[in-house]
Formats: sequence, C-alpha cells, structure tokens
Amino acid sequence: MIPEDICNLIKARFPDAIEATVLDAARPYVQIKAESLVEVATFLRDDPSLRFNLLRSISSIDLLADNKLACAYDMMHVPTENRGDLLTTTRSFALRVVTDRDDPVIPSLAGVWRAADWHEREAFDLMGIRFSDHPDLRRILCPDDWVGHPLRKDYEFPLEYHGIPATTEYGLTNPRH
Amino acid sequence: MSWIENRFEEGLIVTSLDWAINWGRSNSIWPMTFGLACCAIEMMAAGASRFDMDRFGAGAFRATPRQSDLMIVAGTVTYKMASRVKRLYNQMPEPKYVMAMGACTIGGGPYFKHGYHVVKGVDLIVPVDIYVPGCPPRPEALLEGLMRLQDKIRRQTRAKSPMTKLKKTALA
Amino acid sequence: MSQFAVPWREKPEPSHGFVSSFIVALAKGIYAIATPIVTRFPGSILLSAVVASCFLVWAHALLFSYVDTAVLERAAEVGAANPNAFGYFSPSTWGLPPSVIGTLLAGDAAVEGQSPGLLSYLLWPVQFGFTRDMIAFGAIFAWFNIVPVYVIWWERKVAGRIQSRLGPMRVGGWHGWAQSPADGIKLVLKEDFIPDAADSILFRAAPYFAIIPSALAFVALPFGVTYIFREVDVALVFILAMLGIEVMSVILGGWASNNKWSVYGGMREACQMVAYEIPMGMALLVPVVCVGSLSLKYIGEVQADGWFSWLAFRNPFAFVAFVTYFIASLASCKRAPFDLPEAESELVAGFLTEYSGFRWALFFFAEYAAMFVVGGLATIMFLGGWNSPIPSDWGAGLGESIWAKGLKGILFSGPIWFILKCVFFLFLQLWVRWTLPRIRLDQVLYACVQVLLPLTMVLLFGTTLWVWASESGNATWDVIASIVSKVLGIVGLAFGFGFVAIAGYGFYHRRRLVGNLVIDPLPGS
Amino acid sequence: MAETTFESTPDLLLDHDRVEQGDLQTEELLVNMGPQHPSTHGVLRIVLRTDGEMVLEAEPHIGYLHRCAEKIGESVQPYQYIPYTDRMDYIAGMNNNQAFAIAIERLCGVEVPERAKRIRVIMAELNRIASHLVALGTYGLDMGAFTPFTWCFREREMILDLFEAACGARLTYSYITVGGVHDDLPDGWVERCEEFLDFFEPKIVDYNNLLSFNHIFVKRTATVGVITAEDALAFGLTGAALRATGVRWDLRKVTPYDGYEDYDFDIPIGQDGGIDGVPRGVVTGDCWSRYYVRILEMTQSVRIMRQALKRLEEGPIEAKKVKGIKLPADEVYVEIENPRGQLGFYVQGDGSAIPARVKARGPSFCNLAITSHTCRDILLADVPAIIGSLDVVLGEVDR
Repeated sequence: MIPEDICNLIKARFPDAIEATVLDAARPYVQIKAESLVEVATFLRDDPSLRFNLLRSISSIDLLADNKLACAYDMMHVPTENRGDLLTTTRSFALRVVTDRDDPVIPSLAGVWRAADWHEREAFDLMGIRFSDHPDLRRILCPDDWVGHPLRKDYEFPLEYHGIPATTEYGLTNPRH
Repeated sequence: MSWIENRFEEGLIVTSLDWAINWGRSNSIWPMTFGLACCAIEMMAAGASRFDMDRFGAGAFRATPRQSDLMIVAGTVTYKMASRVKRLYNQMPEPKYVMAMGACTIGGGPYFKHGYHVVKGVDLIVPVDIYVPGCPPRPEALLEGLMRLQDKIRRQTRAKSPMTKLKKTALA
Repeated sequence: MSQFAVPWREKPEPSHGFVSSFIVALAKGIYAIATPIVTRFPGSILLSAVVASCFLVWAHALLFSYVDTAVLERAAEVGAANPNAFGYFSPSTWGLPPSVIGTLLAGDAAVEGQSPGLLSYLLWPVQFGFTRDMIAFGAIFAWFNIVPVYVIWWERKVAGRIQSRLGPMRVGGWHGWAQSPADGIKLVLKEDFIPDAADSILFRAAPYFAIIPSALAFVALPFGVTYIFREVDVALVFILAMLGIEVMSVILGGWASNNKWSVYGGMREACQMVAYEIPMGMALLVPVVCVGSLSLKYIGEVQADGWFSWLAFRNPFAFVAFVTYFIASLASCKRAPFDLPEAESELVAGFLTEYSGFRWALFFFAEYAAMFVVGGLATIMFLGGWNSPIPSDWGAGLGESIWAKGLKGILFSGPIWFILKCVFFLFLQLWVRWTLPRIRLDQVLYACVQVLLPLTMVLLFGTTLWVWASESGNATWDVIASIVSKVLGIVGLAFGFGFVAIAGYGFYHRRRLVGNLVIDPLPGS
Repeated sequence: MAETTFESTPDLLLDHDRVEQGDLQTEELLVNMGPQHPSTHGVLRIVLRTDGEMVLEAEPHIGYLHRCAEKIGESVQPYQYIPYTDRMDYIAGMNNNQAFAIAIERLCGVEVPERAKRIRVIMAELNRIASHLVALGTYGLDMGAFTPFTWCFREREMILDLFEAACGARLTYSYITVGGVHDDLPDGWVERCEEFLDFFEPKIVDYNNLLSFNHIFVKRTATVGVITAEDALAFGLTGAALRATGVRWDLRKVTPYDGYEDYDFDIPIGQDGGIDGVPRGVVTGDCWSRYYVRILEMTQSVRIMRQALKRLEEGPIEAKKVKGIKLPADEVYVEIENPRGQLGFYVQGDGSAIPARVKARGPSFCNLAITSHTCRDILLADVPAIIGSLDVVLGEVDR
C-alpha cells in the first residue's frame, strides 16, 4: 500500500485533519492537526487495511526559522495473524504534527501505542514539547532539576551543574567546529 | 592506617613493615564492578580469558564498594551519574584508588565540546590516581595502568615524610 | 629498570646500625639462596611440604601412642585403680619419670639404671593432657588458618582453569601461591568501617558468630583414630549444632547492616537454613542407623575394612543418602548453586554488602572452614574417614615396630587419607560452583522440602529395614547384602575413576585454550 | 548498589491494599537497584517495590549515560558523526555505523559498490555474533554462572582480532562509512575468517551444553517474564525480544538493505517447549526463548557470512566523493536490524553539510520500556533474568 492510498484513506475519514502532505520525498509523511492526532492515530492502528501496530519512533524537530516545534511519528505494520510464517512484506507510514514553539502542546499517544510513553517523555525532556494526557510526563534522560531543553537550537549550554564546572566553550549557544 | 603513619623515623622496622604492607596491598587490588559505558566492555575483556587481570591478583571483582580497593571509572560520567560516582567513592574504605579509564573520564573525550550532559573529566568529582588514555583503552593498557598503580602503591611509606620534618624545624 | 620505568624519584636506601645491617645482609643472603631453589622446583617443594605436614601430624600421634603405652604399663606395675589418671596434670600425680619413657623408647623397659637420654626429657611433658591439648590446639589453629587461605587460592586457580584463564600467576612467584597471604594483609589493614545507621554492637558481633562455631567444629572432628582434639560421644550432633549457629551470623549481619540488600541476604539464609538443615540431618542419620553410634571416632573405626566396608556402599539407601547429604551440604556452606544469601547478581553482596576488611575476611574464613568441615563429615560418615581403600588387616604382617606403624599410617589409616578425601570434597564443591547457575529461592525451598526431605525419610526407613534384616542373621540375606554392597562399591569405584579421568583429562589439556587461532596473528593485529 | 536512600517519586507511593484486605500485615519495601549493580548491565537504575522476595512493581530510571548523541549529530558532519554511532551501542559498533551510513546514503542518493556491500554484511554479521556472545555471557553472570562469560569472551576476542586486522580497533570501529567501508580487507583475512567460522560453529554446542540446556538455567528462565506478541508490538519491542514471542519478523528479510535479499538464511523464533530440542516447560516469549533465539541467530549469522565470503569479489570499496557531501533539504528515516532490534536513524538535511536533526531510535530504549510491565508479581531473582534477557545496552538507551 503506497503512501497516497493511506493519505486518501485518512482524508476520506477525517476531511479536515490534514494540514499538508509530502508524498514524493525520501520519507513521505502527512502533516495533521494536533487536535485530531489521537483519532487519526487510533484509526491508523485499528483500520483493518492499515493496522500500524508498531510505533517505531517519535522524533521531535525544532523548526527555529518558523518558530515552531514538530513531532514526527514513524509507524509500521507487523502482521501477526499467521504466527510463525516468514514475513516479507510490510507497510510503513509517517505523521507529522507541528505546534507552537512558545507553548508546545501535543496530545499524547500513550493511550494508542504504549511505546509512545517513553518516546514522548524523551521528546519532552530534550525538546520541551508537552504532551497533554500523558500518564507520567517527567524528564527521562536529564536529571529532574535540569534547566532547559537541550535539543532546541537556541539551547544554552550549562556552565556548571551542582558545582561541577562544565568547561565547554562558555557563552556559545550552538558550538560549531 | 593513619594511626601509624608519619610517626616513626625511617629505619629497618619501618621499611620492612612498609615492604610487607605495600606488597600485600599492591598484589591484591580488587576492583569494583562498576561499568559505565564502552570502556566497561574492555574492562570485562581484561577480566576474561585472554587478558585475565586475575594473574595480578586483581581479578576479584567485588560488587560492593565496601570490599573493593580500586574504582575503575570505565566510561563517560554524566552529570546525573556524578553524584553516584562520588557516593560510591565515599563508600569505599581506605586505602582506595581510582583509575580514570578512557578519554571521557580523563577529560570529556569526544563529548567535550557538544556534550552538555557530560562531566569533563572524573577528576572534577573524585581524586584520580591513574589515568589510562584511549577510546576505549585496550585491555593491555588497562593492565599497564594496573601495574603503574602497583608501582605507586609500592612507593608508599609509613615513615615520617620530609615535609613533616620541614614543618617541625620551621616550628622550632 | 625498563624503558617503561616510572619517572619518579628513587627512594634513598635508609641507613642502618650494625645489627640492622647484619640482619638485612642475612635476609638478603637467605633470599638469594632460597629464591632460585623455590622458583626452580616449586611443584616438588609444595608437594613435599604437603607430605611432610601430613607426616608430622601422623608422627606426633605415633609419639602419643608410645607414651601412652609406657603410662599404661607403669600404671599396671604400680597397680593404680584408674590408669587414665596419669594422663592428666594434677598436683597429686606428676606423671612418670623421664627414665621410664626413655627406656620404653629404647625398646627395653626392663633394664634399670640406663641413662634416659635427651629425648626422654623432651617427651616427658607429653604424657600430660594439658600439654597434648596445647599441641593439638596449635595444630588445629594452624590448620584452621591454612585451609581457608589455600582453598581460596586454589579456588581462584581452579576457577581460572575452568574458565580457560590462568588465575593468580604473579604474587610470590610460582602460580601466585602467595596470593591469599597478600589478600589477607590487605584486608587486615583495610579501614574498619561500620555504617552510621548500622546496629554497631550486632554488626561487630556477627563475624564472630561465624568464625567461632566453625572453629569449634574442628574440636570434635577426628582426623584419625588418635588425632582428635576432644573425643565427644555425640560428635556428630555437636558439629551439626556448630554449623547451625553459623546461620545466626548471617541473619545478624544482614540485619545489623541496615542495608536492604543485607536484610534480603539474611532472610534468604534463614529460609534456606529451614529448608536444608532437616534433609541434611536426616541424611546423616542413615549411616548412624547403620553403625549405631553418634561418635565419629567409632563410625570411622567401623569402616576400616577397605573400600567395600565404607558406609556409602553398605546399602543402596546409604549410597543415595550420600548424594543427598552432599547437595544439602552445599546449601549449608552457602556455595553455588545455593549461594543465595550473597547472590552477587541479585543482592550485590547479600548479607556482606556493608562488611569490609577484616570483618569480611572473618566471614570468608568461616565459610571455607565450614566447607572443610562438611567435607570432613561426608568423609567420616560415608567414605571411610581416615581409612584407605585397602583393608587394614592386610597390614597385620608388618608387625608393631615404629617403622611398621609409620608405614601403616600412610598405607592403611592415617590423617593423610582424611585430608585427601576432604580435599576431594572441596574440589567437588569448587567444580560445582564454577559450573552451575544459581537456583532461585522458591526452587531451593521446593528442592529441599518437597524433594530431599521425603527422599531422606524414605532412605531412613529403608535403612532401618535393611539393618533389621541384616541383624536377623539370615544367611541368604547376608549373601544378597554382600552382593549389593559389592555392586555399589563397584559403581562408586566407577564414579571415582570417572572423576579422576575427567580431572586428569582437564589437567592434561589445560594449555589447549583455543587452538592455533590465537598463536598465528593476522597482518595488522 | 548500596544506595539506601530513595528519591520519592509520586507514582511509587506505598499503597496498602494488601494490608487493608487483612491479608498479611507486612510492610512493603522500596529497593533501589542500581545505577551501580552487577546485573543492570551498566548504569540502569530500577526502583523495586517489594513485599519480601516478591517484586510488586519495578520502574526503570534511565539517563545515567545520556551522552548528548543527538545534539552532537546536528553539530558535526555525517562523516564525523560515524564514531559517535560506535559509542551509542558499544557492543555492536559495526551495525550502528551501518545504520547511520545507510541513512545518509538514502538521503543523498549515494550508490554503494558491490564489494563494500558484501564487506558490510560480513562485518555486520560478525559483530552480531560478537554482540550475542556478550549477551550470552553476561546473561550467564546474571544467573550466577560465571564460566559461560569467559568462554564467550574467549571466542569474542577472536572476532575482535578479525576486526582489528580490518580496521585497527577492538570496540569502536568506525569502519563502515558513508558510501562504503573505510578500508579494504587485509591479505588473508577471508581465509582467516572462514577458519574462525569453522572453529566457532561447534563452540555453540558447547554453550548449549554448558548453559542453555542446563536444568537449573532452564528452571530459572522458562516461564519467567513471558511477553505476548501483542504486548511486544504495543511496547515497540523488536529484535530477538519480538522474535521470541513467535513473530517471524526481521528487517533483513522484510526491507532488505545492503544486499541481504541475496542470502539464504532463516529467522529463528521462540517456541513452546517439547519440540525441536526446546526443553519442556519453555513458553513462547519467556526469558529462555529470548536467550535461545540469540543462540540460533548466531548459527544463521555464520550461514550468511559463509555465503558472503564466497561471493566477495574484487572492486571498489567506497563510492566517490562522499566526504563533505551536502545533505539535501529532505528527511529520511531508516531502520536496520541491529543485534538488539531495529535501530533507526531519522536524519533531516537542510542543504548544508551538517544535518539539521539526527534522531536515533535505540532498540534497547524501546525494549527496556516493557520492564515495568513485565516485572510485576515476580521474585526478586527474576528481575535480573528479565532485564538480562532483554539484552539492553545503556549507551543506546540513553544515547
């Protein structure tokens, strides 16, 4: 099933959920509105012709030029009907949700795919995107008292942490080689 | 051993005692099972068949800091881990030694520039006796570090140090 | 100094007085002479040391017996009511004069007025129980220290071989033989650490609850017919009680450490003790029923008629009880696969988590000494104790001279056989430890309570029936019993030879680590 | 170990349900396992809520090895980033190099020469064996068996010798680069590799005799930590952990890369006990299945390598002009089959030589997430069994 078909299925089911489609790229994706993310995701997971049961990854993206943050969801179909058969075909798909940079809120998908739990915590930790209705939205990689969200392009490197000096290049927000 | 240190002049008894104690300590350096990152795999390799740290009497990896003499900081120390490293060091009884294994523990290594969460050298947290460079160091390098640590231990003495003498004369 | 020498300041040689210089020169001279000998013939020196120590143990028992003979004869002469009274030091009996002992040693007790000689004066104190106790105490204390130290070194070597490593190689020269003394020096001088939140009194007391019982167990453990510190009629019960007290140390230490992992270790040991103690006792009752005594000396003496008279081969139930006892004894010593109280991958170090330095070493000493004790129990109860596989009446033709007695001590029954058998059990324990994974706690309870306990009950009942049938005096039954005993003995012999063959094969191929793939390097590597 | 204090977290407050029911007046205990603990395979910290030996709840806390790999990815050129991928999953460096290299190649449309593909497959499979050997050895350690560890490392050293001959490093190879491989194989390498394979195949039987079919080991791991296929997919489990649940799913078959479609190999899956030499009592998806799938995968890796070594032909080993290549303003998400599961790289270019965003999807990260789901109402000794069978590498979990 090619991405166009999946895109059309979503369009038929949720006419006004799609904001943009990028289908002729190396990684085709559909950009949807944040409000309808949970419904679209549930549809993608449960529709008998799609059944994207494996959430591969949630990548948070900083679109500094547009003053936006984005989340990219990659999913995949793993057939489980005939257990033990060698599986050689699959279909994969990607969604993207763009949100405001100053108040980034995206509905959580932890209720759809449980794998989303940690991925969303990671995106919250490193990019500062808040996921509404997430069961346990805490920092996962950085310590609880860490300041800032490191993967943002304008992140300022800490100069010390609990008295341990960080001898990086002082004052540089985005060090370059 | 602090009750015996810096009390006696150098002499036959003190030097013989030194020799015996240093012999015991240097030949029985039990490292702590404390792997942080990539270097831990090379540390395991150093304890396994081909390299076999046990040949030097240093193969008894102890899981608890109370029974270990040597903390091999094998791998990148992060800020989240830093307090734990310090606590583990404090939990070890004297005499204790620290070996900084690998570039990351020596000075941040490849994560020096962009590693916002990486401590730039474990010597910012705990005192380090031996630095073993490499990314990761080969097990041979680790064994070499161990032997240098043995050398260092063999040079310890319980006798009065020249500094104490100087202090005494300065006071008098 | 090689090219990798440390660029530190050379330490100046301290100045000595004349006496000190002399001592230093003497030490250096001895070192210079001894080092090449020790490094060139290490294996033979070690072997001869073992043989010599066994010989010493035997020789002093032999001397005791000579003096005893003299005392008894003298007592008969003077017509004392209780000849044993001469054996004990008291103001009223000052023992025999040296001359009597001397003449006895000279082989002619009748000649009067012969000069007693130096030896008789040296032997004079030996007739007193106090002196003998002192000698035996020294021997037991030395043995109690030597066993753990060298078993730990040996364990590291065996583990190394099993894991295709080498184990300690450097310390002291030949195969790191001085590894354990070095560890000991280090551990004794380590910081004595008691955690703030720990129960200080119990924390200090716990190691002694471990070390004292395991040392006391040696008191009643017979190394030979004459070589017992105290001959206790219920020696078996005494040793089991001592091994039981050791559990207290684990629970106390685990609780007093105020560490969650330690508490887990202590509670696990408590659970495990409940599980294994009963099957272990029941399995030991099987030979007791066969013999009809709790005295270890008597149980050992019963098995003097060679391989087929050993209790493990008396009847099939005893044979199975032997295996059961070995499994339960592993649990008793906290050895793998029953090392749950200190399970390293689960509980960090279990009840030892907060112990460091000397206190930890005490626990370790106790563990290895207990390993020797349970091995010794297995030896005495099942495998003939200090008797060799050769029946002792074969040596009747040798006569009663001192040399004949010596030969008998080595060939037929003597401490050397007891020690060898214990070493065999120690090796089995090491072998099992470095081969098997660890059992889970519920499986320990299941195995001990639901498998071993019913099994030992059946064994005990079966043995009772067997003994009852044997005592009925039925000739047919006696023939059947002796055939069964022979079959069991041959099975045991096969096991023994298999064990020796496997160990020999492993030793012969000890250098065959990974074939020629490691010898021939690739370009670039 | 020995951290007896505990940072209270709101979700792990003691609830006294059992006490209220009048079941047993026992107290629950919060135990902190890690970050320094022998069986957490690095710096994983698990907080256990226990009732005696029973673990009621386990919550992993990660991040103790967060080394900012993604931030570095958007600060350096792809060519410079290859060494950092080594250090992500430090046991399977080759596979990580390969994943990132393929991601950049797909993004830039670089064609990899045939010989380079073959060498990549050989190296990836060799490293898969090495990685599984570490997994087996350390799993033996978790179970309290020390000997399998040194035996596995003994054979692993020989693989490392081969790597060292090819690229000069023992652990962090940086051998597979964008557009091919870094160096050609040295003389005699192929013969030596075949010699190793001949030596290694019978050794697998040794491991089976020593550990896999050991009665105690089977009793410890069978029916422990059973994960169903549905749970596994919901939590995003991949690799051996997913295959052990009975799903014959392998990206090398499903979306072949680097010419995996040319090779003939099987995908082993976990099975119920009683057939095909699997001991009785084993259930699909338990710890033993996960362990044994790795053993079977090693034999399949040997099979692939034999074919690849046969088909190795002379030719270029690197595509031309890849150093300093400009990344198009596009994005790509590539997943390959790592020893631990599906390793994904999301790379976004912006027209310059430095990516705008690099995101790594670590398979261990996703596999570890199921811990709190699986470690419920088990014994304390089962926690190392489950964690060890998932075979996590903390460098990849925390990145």
